Amino acid sequence: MASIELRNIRKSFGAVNVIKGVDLEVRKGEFMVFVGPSGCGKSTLLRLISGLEDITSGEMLFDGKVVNALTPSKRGIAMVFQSYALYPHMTVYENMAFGLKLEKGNSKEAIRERVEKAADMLQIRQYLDRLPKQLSGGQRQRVAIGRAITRDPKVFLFDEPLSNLDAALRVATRIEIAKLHEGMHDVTMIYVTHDQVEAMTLADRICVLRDGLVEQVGTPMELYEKPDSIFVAGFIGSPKMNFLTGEKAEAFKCATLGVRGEHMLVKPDGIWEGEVIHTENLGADTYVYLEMGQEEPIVVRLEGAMQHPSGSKLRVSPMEDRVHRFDEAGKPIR
Amino acid sequence: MASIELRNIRKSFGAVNVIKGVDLEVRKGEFMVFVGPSGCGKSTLLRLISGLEDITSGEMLFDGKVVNALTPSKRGIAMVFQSYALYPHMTVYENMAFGLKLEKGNSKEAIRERVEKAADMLQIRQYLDRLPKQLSGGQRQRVAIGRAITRDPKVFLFDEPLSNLDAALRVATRIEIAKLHEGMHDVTMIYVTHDQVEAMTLADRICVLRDGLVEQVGTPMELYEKPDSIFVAGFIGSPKMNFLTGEKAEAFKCATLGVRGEHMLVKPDGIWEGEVIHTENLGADTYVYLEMGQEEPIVVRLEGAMQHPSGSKLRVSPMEDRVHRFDEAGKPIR
Amino acid sequence: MAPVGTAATPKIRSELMLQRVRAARWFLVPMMIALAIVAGWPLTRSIWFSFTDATLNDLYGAEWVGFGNYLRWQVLESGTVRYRGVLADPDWWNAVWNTVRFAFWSVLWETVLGMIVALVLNAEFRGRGIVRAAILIPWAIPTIVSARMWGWMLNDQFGIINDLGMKLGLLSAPVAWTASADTAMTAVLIVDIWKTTPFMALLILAGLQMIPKDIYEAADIDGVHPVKQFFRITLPLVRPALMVAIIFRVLDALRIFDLIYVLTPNSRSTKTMSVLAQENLFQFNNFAEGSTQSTLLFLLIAIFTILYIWIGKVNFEGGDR
Amino acid sequence: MGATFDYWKLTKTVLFYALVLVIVVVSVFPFYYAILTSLKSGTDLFRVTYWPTSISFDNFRQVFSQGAFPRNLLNSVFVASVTVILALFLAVTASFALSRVRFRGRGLLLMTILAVSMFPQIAVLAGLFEVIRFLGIYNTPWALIFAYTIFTLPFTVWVLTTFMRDLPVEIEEAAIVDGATPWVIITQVFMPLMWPALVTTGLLAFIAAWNEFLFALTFTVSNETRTVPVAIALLSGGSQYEIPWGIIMAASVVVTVPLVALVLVFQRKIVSGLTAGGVKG
Amino acid sequence: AELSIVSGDTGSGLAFLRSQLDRFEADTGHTVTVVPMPSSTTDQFGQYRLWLAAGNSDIDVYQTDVIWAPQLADQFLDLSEAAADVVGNHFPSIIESQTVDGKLVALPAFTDAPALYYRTDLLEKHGKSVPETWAELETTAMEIMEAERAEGNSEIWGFVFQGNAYEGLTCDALEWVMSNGGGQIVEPDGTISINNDQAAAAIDRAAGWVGTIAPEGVLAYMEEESRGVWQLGNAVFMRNWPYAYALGNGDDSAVKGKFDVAPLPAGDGEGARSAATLGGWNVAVSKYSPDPEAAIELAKFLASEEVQKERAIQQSNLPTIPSLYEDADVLEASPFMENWKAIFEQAVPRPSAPTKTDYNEVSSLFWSAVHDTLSGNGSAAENLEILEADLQDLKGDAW
Ligand SMILES: Nc1ncnc2c1ncn2[C@@H]1O[C@H](COP(=O)(O)OP(=O)(O)OP(=O)(O)O)[C@@H](O)[C@H]1O
Ligand SMILES: Nc1ncnc2c1ncn2[C@@H]1O[C@H](COP(=O)(O)OP(=O)(O)OP(=O)(O)O)[C@@H](O)[C@H]1O
Ligand SMILES: [Mg+2]
Ligand SMILES: [Mg+2]
Repeated sequence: MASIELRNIRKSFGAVNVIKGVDLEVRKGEFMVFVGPSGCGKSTLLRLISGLEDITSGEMLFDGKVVNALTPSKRGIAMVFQSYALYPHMTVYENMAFGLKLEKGNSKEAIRERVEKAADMLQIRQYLDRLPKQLSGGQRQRVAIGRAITRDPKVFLFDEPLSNLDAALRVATRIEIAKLHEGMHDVTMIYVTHDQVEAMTLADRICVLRDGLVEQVGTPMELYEKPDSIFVAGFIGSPKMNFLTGEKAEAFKCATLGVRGEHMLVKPDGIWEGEVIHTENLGADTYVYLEMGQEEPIVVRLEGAMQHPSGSKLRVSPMEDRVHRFDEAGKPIR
Repeated sequence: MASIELRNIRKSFGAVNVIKGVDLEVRKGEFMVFVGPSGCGKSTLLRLISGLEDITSGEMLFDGKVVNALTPSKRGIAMVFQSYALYPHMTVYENMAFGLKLEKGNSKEAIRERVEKAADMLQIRQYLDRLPKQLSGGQRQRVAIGRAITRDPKVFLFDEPLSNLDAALRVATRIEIAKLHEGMHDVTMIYVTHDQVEAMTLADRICVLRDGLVEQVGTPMELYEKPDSIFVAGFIGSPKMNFLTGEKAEAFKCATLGVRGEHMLVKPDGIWEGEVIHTENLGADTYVYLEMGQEEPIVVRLEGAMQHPSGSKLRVSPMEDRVHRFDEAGKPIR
Repeated sequence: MAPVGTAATPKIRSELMLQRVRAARWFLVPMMIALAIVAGWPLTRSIWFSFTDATLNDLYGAEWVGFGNYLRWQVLESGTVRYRGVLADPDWWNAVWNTVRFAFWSVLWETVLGMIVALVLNAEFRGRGIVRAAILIPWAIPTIVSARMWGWMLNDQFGIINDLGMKLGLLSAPVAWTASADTAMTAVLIVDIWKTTPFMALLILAGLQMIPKDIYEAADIDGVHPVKQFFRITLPLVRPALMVAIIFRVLDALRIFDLIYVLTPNSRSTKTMSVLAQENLFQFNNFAEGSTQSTLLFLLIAIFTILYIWIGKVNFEGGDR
Repeated sequence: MGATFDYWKLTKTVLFYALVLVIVVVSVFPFYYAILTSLKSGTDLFRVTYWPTSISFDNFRQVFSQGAFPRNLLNSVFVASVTVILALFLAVTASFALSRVRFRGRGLLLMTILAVSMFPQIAVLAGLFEVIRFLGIYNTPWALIFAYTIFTLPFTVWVLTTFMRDLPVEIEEAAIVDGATPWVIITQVFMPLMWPALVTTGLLAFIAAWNEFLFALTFTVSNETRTVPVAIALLSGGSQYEIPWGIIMAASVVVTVPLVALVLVFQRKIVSGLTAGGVKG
Repeated sequence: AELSIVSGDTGSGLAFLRSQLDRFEADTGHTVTVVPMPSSTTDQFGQYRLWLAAGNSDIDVYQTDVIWAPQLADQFLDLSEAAADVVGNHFPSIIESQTVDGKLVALPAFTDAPALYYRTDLLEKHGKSVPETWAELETTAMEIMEAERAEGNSEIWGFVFQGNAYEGLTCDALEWVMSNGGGQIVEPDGTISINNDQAAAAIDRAAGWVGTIAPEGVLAYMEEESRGVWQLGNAVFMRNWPYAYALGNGDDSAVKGKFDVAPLPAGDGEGARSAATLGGWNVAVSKYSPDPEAAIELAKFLASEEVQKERAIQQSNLPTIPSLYEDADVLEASPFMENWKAIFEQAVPRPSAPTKTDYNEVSSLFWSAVHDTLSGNGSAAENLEILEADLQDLKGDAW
């Protein structure tokens, strides 16, 4: 129901400038994911959008109206806090039902139904009567999510909502959130995550933040395939993109050459040779770290569980059409 | 310096049995990772090992000596808490130096040196004078890690220490922890994580917990390749292993057939046909979800960014040598 | 008094637990010793005196009289039974009623006003420090002074309260606040509430300050109206602090002495149990009776406290690991 | 910044400050009146005025010339400070035991401590008098310090116990893992987090000790050991029935000012959010 | 020896005491410390009782109110022998009031008796004479008050006295009763005499004053409140102690030079006469004094004629030695003492001697009964009847 526009938003805590002028438009019904290094200002930006934190300068618009001064409750948002912020004196049920009870016109049964539905979805049905302090970390996090989704807001703000969940649950919850979003076309979602998979799969668009500024906004594929800067290239994708400089880059007529681990082919006639210094075996894939005279070792992703003993040499080539070339300033050459 | 042995350890909170008889040996200098669904008791087990929580019954041995009654400080452990548990009134520096100051015989300079070294490693040097409340979630988590590693314990206990870090930092910190472990052959590490990559790459052995019991202990590859149960098979690996029942399983002479997404091949002459219901594009890989008349859709991992429009049909085959066959009881048939 | 270290659960206690229990014992012992010396002997003695015929002229020659000071009876020749003793004394029951009435109203008002003041002080505004100091002034003025000061201010002829009331049109004629039986209690209540609201406010304020801030943020997001936030979040979370503040206020109010002693020492409508007891102990030659009254007051307060803790579900547990 | 001028917000601000004003006026007015009175003398005392008409510091001069008022002030400072320090020391440690260590009979113990506060003060006077004479501290400041624990200790123990119960367990556990003993936990971890409670109970207990009259009167018999409230009661007019209002008010003003200063200094510690950022949950 | 004396005396009184003690020290070689006490007599009394009960040996000599000595008789030394030589010099009634069961428990230091203060200017203005009976006072007060109010002096009242429920009311009411021929509550032989018609009539009359010639608030007045009203010029008559005399003539007093004193009015029944309650202070020696000889010496010194004379001159305290009222030095310094001689001749002691340790309770019962009547809770007759029964209970077989 709400489109959100940020115009040159700044935020400082005392002398510390945290958000340094962000312009951003989140479209109505869009699923926007914020990513960026720890401490870059994601949570702060989310809190500014929620209205919990005062904006130092700039304008925040919801549906075209300035909301700088609007209280959080008037903005029609639901939020999952990075620190959970559960009500310590309420049971899980009460925590989740609290917002609903206060809205007028919700019958007791309707509330119970909604809470239980959310609890089922998050697999915390059996903990409804417990207090937060009697829960495990992941359970607390689920309560925090549950509290947000039982309500019916125009905007959802999620701050790393799945960070403490196990892989299976994380996938399940991720899918539930995606469904939630699909089911409610009007609802705008803003989602902070460090998980590449979450970002790539959930986002309509991803906003990469760096040090209080927007680095690039785009669909996941755009960011993956056409990063606007070395920073974005390095940040999106796991394992991190390999960057090569010096001779090897010059051969491709650029200052820095970026090649993702998955775009490296091990070939006997590979153009680069490296020494295996470390192998990581993930079951489905193996990451091989090659020493190639670069600042950091070069990662090559191989399918399946491979054994390349440390110290052995390997020749690799980048897929020519998947390399990323960057100039001195870190901007892509296309 | 310490081998840790758990003998039929149980723990209950009031009437709630949380740990239901765990036998486990962690070898001296080993890197043991605990994984398991949220709420299965990982943190509790860690706390039992740390001595913070009293053991309800069973025996805990460090280096062959019963330590049931020993205080945490006498066990020589350092711990990173899932909820950080920073001292709110102390600066980052003080938080990290507190334990050192309490130990006798540490000179001021020595403390500063150690703290600064850890801070550099965790990239929090510039926050040393801040209070925890002035930090971002990820920064807090790093302080918590820093606090543990500045000390010089025999046993490290990490409870999801990287969950709030961004991918790059996570890899970096993971590598630091691995280095730490390599550098100190005597130090035993127990590490709780939900991250498959962390578990697979860091662990000497992984212990899969389920509902207060040990489900399987083994090296990452053992678990990946020879899971002892459907549960472990489903839990290790991302995306989750596909399980097929009914006819399709019977064809392989088992009650349940497990095939990982990466072990499915799309072939025109694939033995199974499914309808694409969803595609997830992660850049390096694409997950295609196929409807095949099973309880859950079947995931197939394809390399690179592929487009398979929803609704189109796809034929796939499992790699015959990579299938997992389970009997009615969920035990593997080998 | 209560065994500390000996309380062990059947299972073996870890050294951590033992260390804590040992520490607990060392921490409790000095306090218990201090309390036992300072309070043990005087209390036992007072209670003992209540069972004797002690007078202040002859404390050490007191003889045991059993429950006589509480209640004794005498069968007259006519056959009617005459009850004597504190429990049969209408003055005592009048004092009980005065005390209870006083305690109820004063604590009620102090709680409400204290809460309001605490909420105001909890807000961030310029000059908050000065206001906090100002608030505490009523509590800081010695009771003997403030009671007399108020006596002066409430005077019908040259009291400023009457003057103000008349000037503002609230009173039509000067009221002799402390003199008239109808207003004496009100006067005492006004002074007490004025004097002790800061106590309440400060304790509640401390409670408010300990509440984590982030759950208010969650409540803001949940769209909880500030009033609802107060009742559903603030109140439950300051409850422990509030409960303790109320307990101590009620205890003090039930033992109220100096204020009434100075303001309306001999008015029947304000005479409280403590005042009555003081009279008997030191002014009249009824030391035993005064001790009896003190003991009864103690019992009454104890019963009240137990009820309060039970009904208010004051929690002794929690917080421990 | 704000595009529209928010009238509601303004009204709220105005109302809020009006409330603050009311609270301050009600609290301070009698004190103001006391100051007013302290500047008057003679028959003027019986006249109602709202502003100082004539200012004379005679009464203040008198306060310091009669008896040993400065000495009494020092006594009060000493007695109240030591009482509070002692009470806080005993209470902080005891409340750690009572709030954080599980042992049987804890509830009973708390009740016993409370029971001490249930006895009317006048009733313990005689017994306390005997104890104090027995200990040989009669007519010394220690008699008062000792006697005051009877009301400061239960209060501080209960309040601090309540507050300590609410501190996050995780932080204590972190300290345990760091090798902190209970003593270190109390002094270096808990106390800084309990400033609001400590300062509040400290202030309240300080003022209670500062203002105590009955014990002070009974347990001291010389001007050199007496405290301020007794000294005020000793201030007298020219003859038996005459109450020296002006001087009493002047003395009250004199003894209240240090307390106000004390509050001003310490109230800074009554800040919120001390535990913020420590744990999540 | 090292002696210590407690005194609840006021500022200048203490200074005076000190100066006398200095003399005493010089004369005898003893040293004396003064322990000042708050001026509230109830506080003092409670304190002294506690100290004495606990056998406190820190205090040797006590300054006591007239009504205390009998109550504390057990713990004071008998001074009759030691003071046999000087006893005859004092007013016999005062010596009597300090004698319990033949034991002289305290020596009188000075005495006190109230008077009727009246406004000479107003009486003159309205052509009235000083009232000699309560009835006259009533009408005079009423007339002047109404006339003055009509002239716009809306604050004026006819008569102020001490109506609060406290010892002062016992004094006031004893005067009403006694002056009306109603006895002295408990007679010297111990009989309870209060329940009689004359006493009831006297108290009823006083009840009639409240709200008419006296403000309602008088029910809460003690000495200072009455003096406040008086000194602002807002009362025609006042019953008060001598201390108000000097203060009323202070520079800032509205009634300076406009008032005088007279004996309190008499009643109108049989045996009616002016009566003034006997106040005053005495010195007693603690039984627990480590050095009783020296302590007695001090007590005698403080009660001696020369100290009393100095006291009368410097402190305007009324001596207990009749001859001093004729002393020229005294009269020169405090000419008003002339007036008080007449008043003092009418003085009646409160029944502290016969009721002994129960005096305070007797007094409390009495003032409560009177206060009830004044506040309109029952008539005097009803209240006195109950009072009699209560006193009888208290008395038991004997006081
Ligand atoms: N104080 C308590 N009282 C009752 N149950 C508790 C208490 N503490 C924990 N539990 C329960 O014990 C179980 C195990 O908790 P634990 O914290 O060990 O889980 P975990 O494996 O660490 O989970 P997560 O991955 O979510 O952190 C959970 O189901 C939790 O609800
Ligand atoms: N109260 C404060 N005072 C000063 N600096 C602050 C304060 N709160 C946050 N910061 C700083 O602002 C920056 C942004 O914080 P924020 O919480 O938005 O980061 P984030 O992007 O959410 O990081 P993370 O991924 O670690 O949660 C951080 O560097 C943090 O240290
Ligand atoms: Mg964050
Ligand atoms: Mg956990």
